[in-house]
Formats: sequence, structure tokens, C-alpha cells
Amino acid sequence: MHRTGELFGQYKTMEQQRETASLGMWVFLSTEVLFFGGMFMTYTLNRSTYPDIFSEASKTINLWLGAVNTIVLIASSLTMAMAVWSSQVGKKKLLTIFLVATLILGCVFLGIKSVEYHEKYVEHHIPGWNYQFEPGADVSTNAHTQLFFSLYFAMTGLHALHMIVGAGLLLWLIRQSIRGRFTPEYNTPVENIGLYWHFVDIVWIFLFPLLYLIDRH
Amino acid sequence: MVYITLISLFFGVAITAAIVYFFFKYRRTHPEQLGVPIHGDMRLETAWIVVPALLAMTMFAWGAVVYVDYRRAPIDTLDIYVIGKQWMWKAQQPTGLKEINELHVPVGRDVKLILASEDVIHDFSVPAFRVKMDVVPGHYNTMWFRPTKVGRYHFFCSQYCGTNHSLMGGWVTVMEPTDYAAWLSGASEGNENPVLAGEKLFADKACITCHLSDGRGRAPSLNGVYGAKVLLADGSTVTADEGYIRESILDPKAKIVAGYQPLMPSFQGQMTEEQILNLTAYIKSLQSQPVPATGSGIAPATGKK
Amino acid sequence: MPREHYLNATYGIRSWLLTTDHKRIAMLYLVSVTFFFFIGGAFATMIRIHLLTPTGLLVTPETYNKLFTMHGVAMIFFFLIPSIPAVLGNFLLPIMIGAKDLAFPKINLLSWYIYLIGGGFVLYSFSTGGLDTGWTFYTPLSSVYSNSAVTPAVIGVFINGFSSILTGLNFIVTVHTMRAPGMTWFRMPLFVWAQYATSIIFILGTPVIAITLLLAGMERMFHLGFFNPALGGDPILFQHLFWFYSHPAVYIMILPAMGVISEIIPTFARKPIFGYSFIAGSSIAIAVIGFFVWAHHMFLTGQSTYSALAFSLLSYLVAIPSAVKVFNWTSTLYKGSISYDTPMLYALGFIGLFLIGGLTGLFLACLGLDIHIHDTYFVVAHFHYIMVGGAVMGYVGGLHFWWPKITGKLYPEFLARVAAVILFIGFNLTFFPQFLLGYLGMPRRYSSYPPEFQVLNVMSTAGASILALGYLLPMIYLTWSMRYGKVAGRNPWPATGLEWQTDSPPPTENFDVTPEVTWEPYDYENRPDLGLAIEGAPTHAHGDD
Amino acid sequence: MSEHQSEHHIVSPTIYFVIFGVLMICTILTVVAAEIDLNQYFGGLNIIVALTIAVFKASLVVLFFMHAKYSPKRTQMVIVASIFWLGIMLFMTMSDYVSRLWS
Repeated sequence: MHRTGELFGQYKTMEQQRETASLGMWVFLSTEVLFFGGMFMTYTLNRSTYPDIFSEASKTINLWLGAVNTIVLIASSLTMAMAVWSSQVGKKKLLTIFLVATLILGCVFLGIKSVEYHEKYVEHHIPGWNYQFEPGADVSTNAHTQLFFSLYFAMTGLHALHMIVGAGLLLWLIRQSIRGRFTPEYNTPVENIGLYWHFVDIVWIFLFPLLYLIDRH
Repeated sequence: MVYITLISLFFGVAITAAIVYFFFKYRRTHPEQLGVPIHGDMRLETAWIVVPALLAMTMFAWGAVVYVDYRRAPIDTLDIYVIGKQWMWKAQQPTGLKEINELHVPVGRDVKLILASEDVIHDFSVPAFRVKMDVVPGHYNTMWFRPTKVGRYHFFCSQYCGTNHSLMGGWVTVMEPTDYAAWLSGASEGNENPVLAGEKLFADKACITCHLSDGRGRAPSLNGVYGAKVLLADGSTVTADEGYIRESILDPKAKIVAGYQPLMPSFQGQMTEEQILNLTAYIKSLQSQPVPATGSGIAPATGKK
Repeated sequence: MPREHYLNATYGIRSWLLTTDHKRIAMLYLVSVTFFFFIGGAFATMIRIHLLTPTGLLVTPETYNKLFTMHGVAMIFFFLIPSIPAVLGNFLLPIMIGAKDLAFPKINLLSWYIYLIGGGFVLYSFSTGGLDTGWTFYTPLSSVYSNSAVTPAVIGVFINGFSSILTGLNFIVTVHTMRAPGMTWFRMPLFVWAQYATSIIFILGTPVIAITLLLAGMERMFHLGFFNPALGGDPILFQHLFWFYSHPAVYIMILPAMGVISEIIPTFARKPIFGYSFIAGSSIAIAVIGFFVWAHHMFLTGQSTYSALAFSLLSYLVAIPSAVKVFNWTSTLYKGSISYDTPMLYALGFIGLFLIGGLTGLFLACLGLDIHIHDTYFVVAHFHYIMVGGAVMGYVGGLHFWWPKITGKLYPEFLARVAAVILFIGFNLTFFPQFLLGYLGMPRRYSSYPPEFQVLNVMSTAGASILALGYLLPMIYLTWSMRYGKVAGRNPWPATGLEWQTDSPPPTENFDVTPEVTWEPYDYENRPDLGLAIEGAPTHAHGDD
Repeated sequence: MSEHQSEHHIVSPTIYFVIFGVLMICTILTVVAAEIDLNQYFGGLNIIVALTIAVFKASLVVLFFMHAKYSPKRTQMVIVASIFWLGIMLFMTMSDYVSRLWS
């Protein structure tokens, strides 16, 4: 990996190297859009087939945990954006502080998420594992709410996996940042991991209304 | 068909001929020779974009007409239920006569097959009639044909369905209508009548306790419901066909009839496709029964279509 | 003291397994896709032998199902999709645009390892019980009913998807940011355009199959119901998602081959390609329109009639850019200076076979006809004409074309021509009878069949034995030539591309000095450096106009 | 082309904080909107409102936090392409299911 931000052999200028890395990240994110897209497609069809059941199932997940998590994650996006800004203007200390803040917020998100998962476990709402929507629910209600929870776990699970990867990347960034590796001339890793982090945030911005807020009234 | 073949043959032969001709005509005669630098020609490019596009549209149109006709069955058909399961076909004639890996139909009559699967996706295919249709678990597909010649024809399972996929076939026997009638009555003895079987199920599964025929039960009367438009709780209407009846048995909450509570339990996993067909046959037989003034799900005939 | 080049720059197994040189990674891919080609080929051989008799000659129906499934999985996911992009594309794309390497050399190596891991899972599935779902993995057969080793296979294909994605990512970024001075978009070789179009599909299609197989795999492992009707899911949704990728995947296989052909034809006709911008544009058009046609695999699943009409219409539209390419290639031959070198034989064979494959596609896109020929041997013949007649002919032709550049050696020309002709004849004998079988109604994926289909099946098997010989020959003489072949020189054909400006084999950094491009593509007329007849001399045998 | 876009835009923190504020307001708005039965006015209005807010929030993140507003054209093209392709998948697939009910 980059040690000092030197120019790699295949590039002619630092500028070219920076732009190439940035474009690469964006192309990667476009792949991610379609990767999550397949799940959103599955969700869309199933929700349009079973609108009432989905609404009923959605009401059993904890809205407030979800809402707090949304705020936490957006706040982490803000600190990430500030971290990128710090690296651009060369404030090395501030950069480290914002990166650490982002990491902490990310961990808070994952912590709250695991509390939610535990709630689901207690309620027997984990698909394929002693699943029971509510005592006395009939076969089709059980099957169709289970579809909702399958999607809930698949989508939030994949999202959480991305968060964990992001947290790992942040750890590496923090280490490099403490060593003072990043300068206004060389901050590509900060910017690119920032892009990734914001993308994960965007996925959540859609997951929140689609999973937690189905006709709550 | 002939049309597409001819056009394809024309282009296939013309281009191949051109290649072969150029290949020999313009072969390199001395090692340093160059080709004539021709970079392109807008008129040619336009021509070979527009002309194939137009030809393709005519092919599309022909195919579309055939397909739309195939997907929309005529009104007065002989309805036969066909159930696919790994790895056999069960057919059920309107009289309830059941056949396995055999299908008897009268010549000159429009036959509609209503296809259901017990397990995986199958496909009912009769090459001689140029028809096939996937048999998808979870919903009904239909196909229709009109046999024109007496005889015996292969049918196959055409969608890969597991180990004995290639053994999942049989014969369609096309008979003169009189022979068909004779065959039906001759072979029918000892076979369960689907309407009677359905009526028995209707009682055994306790449907009868709510779906009172006079419309005073906790569920709508089913008299005359088959083929009618049903008014739903959300204000929309739906035609009560086989698919709707099946869905209402397996997933009653999906479409609640206006004015009724979602009380009915789901029978998912508790009935075979065959039992569902029998129930459907019974409900169909109620078509001619008097419809009560209230307590029927049938949408009132308003000015709407 | 021999000149230093990418092959002899460093030695030892580590220098290969840890290389970031795109040329060496291409060689690693060459070895691994050839391995999978022969695995898939072995399955194909057994299939054809088995079908000699109506009751099946060789194996039980269960084993037969595994044979055609594993043939499909090995050939499609582990040979056809990576073949041209990851071997020829990897080797040539940076050289063709005058770069020292791909934009992300380490990611390039990573994608090879991902390919190996995916391949490992799939081989594990093959060797522990096999796989009998069909390469299409249709649910609920794959997710509930099959008793074979579906889970590792699904994981393998899932993992392998990321290899494709990373390759596509690398190519797209490289084309955007790494071009040499003067290498404008419309000076790029058509092979690069084709790779670019292919990469679009890699990037935007592959993730969908990845997530779909992941969902199907979870459905199998945890008994979930996404695509299982017994639990409220919809098996047709699986098909939609599957074909959203897998139809464009057909273009992943054929587009790069079209790119190869677009390089070979002008070289051996020694004239600029006819309608450069139309060929370039049609590659992009195919990649984009190709995403709008997938449900033509599903006309008979009970999809809505309206939707079927739309997909049929769009399927006809995607035929147009392919036709444009064929017309342009043919016109390029007109008044050329055509030689009969091996790559040219492959290129012309490609056009002929692709023509048949493409035209029969019109039959299948036709709604009314598809009712009859859907899921029959007609389909099997059609896609083999495209994938084997098209993609593999392009790949083998491309290997011959660039072999002197890759290895620095010439292969035995006469043997190579013989092999090309054998392949062409063997291929047609194998697959043309299958069109007739399909039209007569023989369904695909049958381990036994009614006796009336036997004659055509025997013909097909006979053809297949010739075809198999046709594949063994190049394998042998190409390997032989690496050691004993004549030294090739920089530009044996001669061709106009940048890759022919550097040594054969190229040095590790591709060029000693970064080239500057001042000429248009395939412009033989203004290239005195090629040492061919130039202005004034008796240039054109066919007169000027 | 790549050579010409050497200017690197730096977004000021003020903008970040303003965007953050708007995102917070939108989050509260979407929760509140979900608690009100909007479907009584217009079928499916609840989900329309929820998704409109989500798209708005996502656009803000892309444009400002991710600097797409200040990025080169080709980056913006990548973004548009990915959304377009997602649209193809959703639209073409759902058109099958929706039009099945017509006939």
C-alpha cells in the first residue's frame, strides 16, 4: 500500500494517479448500487405482493432504534466529510479527531443494530430459526411475514457488513493519519474511503423508510 | 416462419457469398500490396441500419399476432386440468376422469389446459401442436390448442425439472368427438367426480360453516361467484377465476371481499393442488345457483364496464 | 545475451504468483481458463457419447444432468466470460493504448486470485456430489429440491463474479485515464472499444447475479422463501434477476470476440476498416440495449403479454447493431489485399458462424415461433453458434493473431490453417443437426429421447469428435511453438496497432519510451514505417477509386 | 478529459453543517409523515412521501458530502449510469408484474 504517497510506475503524474483512484472508487460504487439493487428489486416485488403483511411485520421492529441509528449514521457522514476537509486543508490533528469520531459513531450504529437483532431473536423473528410471527398466526401470515424478516435481515445484514468493512478501513486510516501521512497533496485514501462511507450511509437512508416506516399509522 | 426463414436465408447466403467472393477476388497477389483505403459510406450505413430494422419489425409483428392469440384462449373451451410433479403428469378431464402421462382430447374442439405444479417448474410441451407453456408452482398458467387431426402425439416436459426430467412425458391422443365421449363414459366408472369430491372437501374443511349459501354467514356466499366480478375491501374489483379462487384458499388475506373481516385461516401446505382443483370444480358448479341479494361478494352491476 | 522482456525479466514461481504485470497475469489466466475449458470439454464429450442411443449410452439420468450442468457452469462462468477479456484483454489493452500497465495492477492480480477461489469452490462442488440444477440455477429446483452440491457451486459463482467486476473496473478506468498522448477515443483500436463495452456489462450486470445467487444460496441454507412459492416467494422473480445479468453476459462473451475480428480483418485485408465509428458505436449500443431484452428467455413462464411484446420488440432492436458490424466487416473485404493467414481464416469462419447464430436468434425473438422452439435443441444450437462459433472462434483466432506478440514465436502456419478448417467443419457438423432436432421438438437437457431423433444425434456426436480434434491441435502446436517456433519479430503481419510497435515479447514496461500517437487507426495508407508499398509505388492491385 | 481538471474543489465546512441540518430535519419529517395516514388522501401517498424524502436526502449526500456537484463530468456520468441501470431493473421487471393484471 501507499507508504508516503509516492507515484506508482504506471502513472505519469500525481494528478493522474489521484484521478484514476477516484474514478475507480466511483465505478466500484456503481457496482455496489446494482449489488444492493438486486435486493431492492426483491423487496419491491414482495412488498407489492403482500402490502398489508409487510406493514404489519414492519410495525414490530423498533422505530426509535432505527431513527436514532439514522441520525447516528448521518452524523458519522458529517464527521467523515469534515475529515476529508481537514486533510484537504492540511489540519493533521483535526483529521485524526474526525476520523476517530466517525469510527465511534459507526460503532454506535453497529451496537444499536445488534440490540435490534437481539430483540428480534427474543421475539422469534429470525427467519428459518424457530420462526413465529405471533402466537396463533396462521401458515400464510407466518410465511409472508417471514419473507419480510428475511429481507430485513438480508438487507440490514449486508449493510452492516459494509459498515464493518468501513470500520476496518477507518482503523487503517487513523493509523496512517496519526503517523502524519496525509497532506493536502496526498489524501486520496481519505477521500475514497470517505466516498465509500457516504455510500453506505445512502443505502441506510433508503433502508430506513422501506423497512421501518411502512404505513406506521 | 417461412418468411423469417426466407429473409434469414437471403441475408445468410448473400453475406456468405459476398465474403467468399471477396475472399478469392481480392486475394493478395504480391507481398507488399495494400488494400484500397475506403473508410466508410454514410448512405450504406444508413441503409443497412434502416432496412434490417424495418424487416425486423415485420417479423416482430407477425410473431406478436400469433403470440397474443395463443395467450388469449377462446371463450368456449374444453377445460382440462394438468398437474406436473416430479416426474409425472396428471391430467383431469372435466368429468373428473384422471389420466397419468396420457391426455385424451376430441378433434376440432378448442382445448384449454390449466397448468399447476406441485413442486418445481415444469413445462408442458406438445411439439406436434406447436404449443408449450411453463408450469410454475404457486400460480396457474393456461395454454390452448385446437387439435385438427386424429392420432397420437408426443408430449414432453420441456423445462428442466430434476433427475427424471427426460422421462416426464407421454402421449396426447386426439379422438373423434364421438369416440372421445364414449371413452369418457367408458373409462369414467370408478372415478371420483371432482364436483362431488370438492363438495365433500367443502364440508370436511369446514368451509361450509362460514360460506353459507344464503349469504348470512361470516363469509360471502359462493353462489354464482365463479366468473363474476368481486368487489374487494380496497374498492377494487377482481374477476373470480381459477387463480383468484386458488389464492383465496391459500392466502385468504391477500384479497378481502368488501364488507367482510379477514377471518379465514390459510390452507397453505394443507391441501394438494389436486384438492384445490376439486374445490374449484365445486365452486364452479355453484355458478348456476341463485345468488342471494345480500351476502355475496359479487360486485353490483354499476354503469362501469 | 538475449534481450530482456516480460517473460525473462525475473524467474521463479514467486515472480509469477506475485506479479503485477498485466502480461504475466494474462498468462496466468490463459493457463487457468484453458484448464476449465478442458474440464468443460470433457463433460461435453461425455454428453455427446451418452446421446448416441435413445436410452442413453453412458450414464444414469442423474449423472447426465450433472454433466450438462457442470459443462455449462465451467464453460460459461470459468471459460467464456473470462477468456477474451482476462487473457487477451489483459495482455493487450494497456499496450494498445500506450500505457505501462492497467490502472490498478494489484487489483488485477487480486481478481485472478478471486477467480481461483471461485473456481476452487466450484471444483469442490463438482467433486463432492456434483451439481444438477442446470447452469441457470432455477428455483425452487436449486434452492429446495436438488440433492446435489448446490451451495458450494453457488458460492463459487458468486465469488467469481467479483473477479469479473474488478477486471471490468480496471479496464474502464484504464481506458479513461491511462491513454498515451495523442490516443484519442476515436483513435483507439476497436478491440479496446469492445473491451470497454464489455466492462460496462461487467460493472453493472455482474453484481446483480452475485446478489441473486447469494439470496438463492441463503434460501437453500436457511430455508428462506425469496423465490420459493411454498413460502410465498416468486420463482419468476429469480428468473428476472438471473437473466438481467445472464442475457447481457452473452454479450460479455461475444463483444470481445467481435473486437478481435475487427482487428484481424483490416490487418489481413490491409486497408482501413469500413465504418470505424459505426463498429465502435455498435459495441456500446449492444452493451446498453442488451440490458433491455432479458425477459425473452421467459416468454412462456406466464409473464404478462404486454411485457412479452415489449421484450420481443427490444430483442429485435439489439440485432441491428450486430448486423451493422457484419455488414461493415464484409465491406472491409471489398477491394482489400486479402491474405489467407490463419487468423483471417478464423475471422471469416467467425462471421459465417455468427451469421447463422445471429439469424437464428431472430427466430427465437419472434414470439409466435418461440412458443414452439423455446427450450428445445434449437436454442442449444443457436447459443452454441454464438458462443462457440462466435466467442471461441474469436478467442482462438485472437490467440493466433497475437501469439507472436505474446511469445515472440511463430506457430507452424500450415498446421494452424488445417486446424482452423477442421474446427469450422467439425463445429458445423456438431451443431447444425441440433437446429433440426429442435425444430422437430426434441427438448433440451434430455438424457434419453424418442428413437426418431437418433439419426440427427449420431450426426451431431460424429461432428463433435472432429471438433474435439480441432481443439487439441492448436493446443499442441501452440505449446510446441513456444520453444521451437521461429522468431517472430516486432510486426510479422504487419499490423497498425501500437502493440506491434514494441518488441515481441514486449518489455515489462511495454514501451521503452511512451509512444505518441499521430495516426488514425488501421491507416495503412500513411504508415511508411510498416515497410509496405507506399505512395508512388504500384500500391493497389485493384485500381483506385 | 483528465488532463484539464486539475483544479481541486474544497467545500467549506459551513456547507457541510447546513447539509447536515437539512438531513436531520428530513429524517424527523419522514418519521412524522409515516405516523400520519396519508393514504386516505391518495392511495400510496405514504410511500411516495417517504421515498421522495429519501431520494432528496441521498441526493444531498451525493452532491455535497461526496462532492459530485464539483466532480468531473465522467464521475457524474458514472453516477447517472448506475441509477439508470437500477431503474432498468426495477422498471422492466415491475412492468411485467403490473401489466399482468391488465388484460
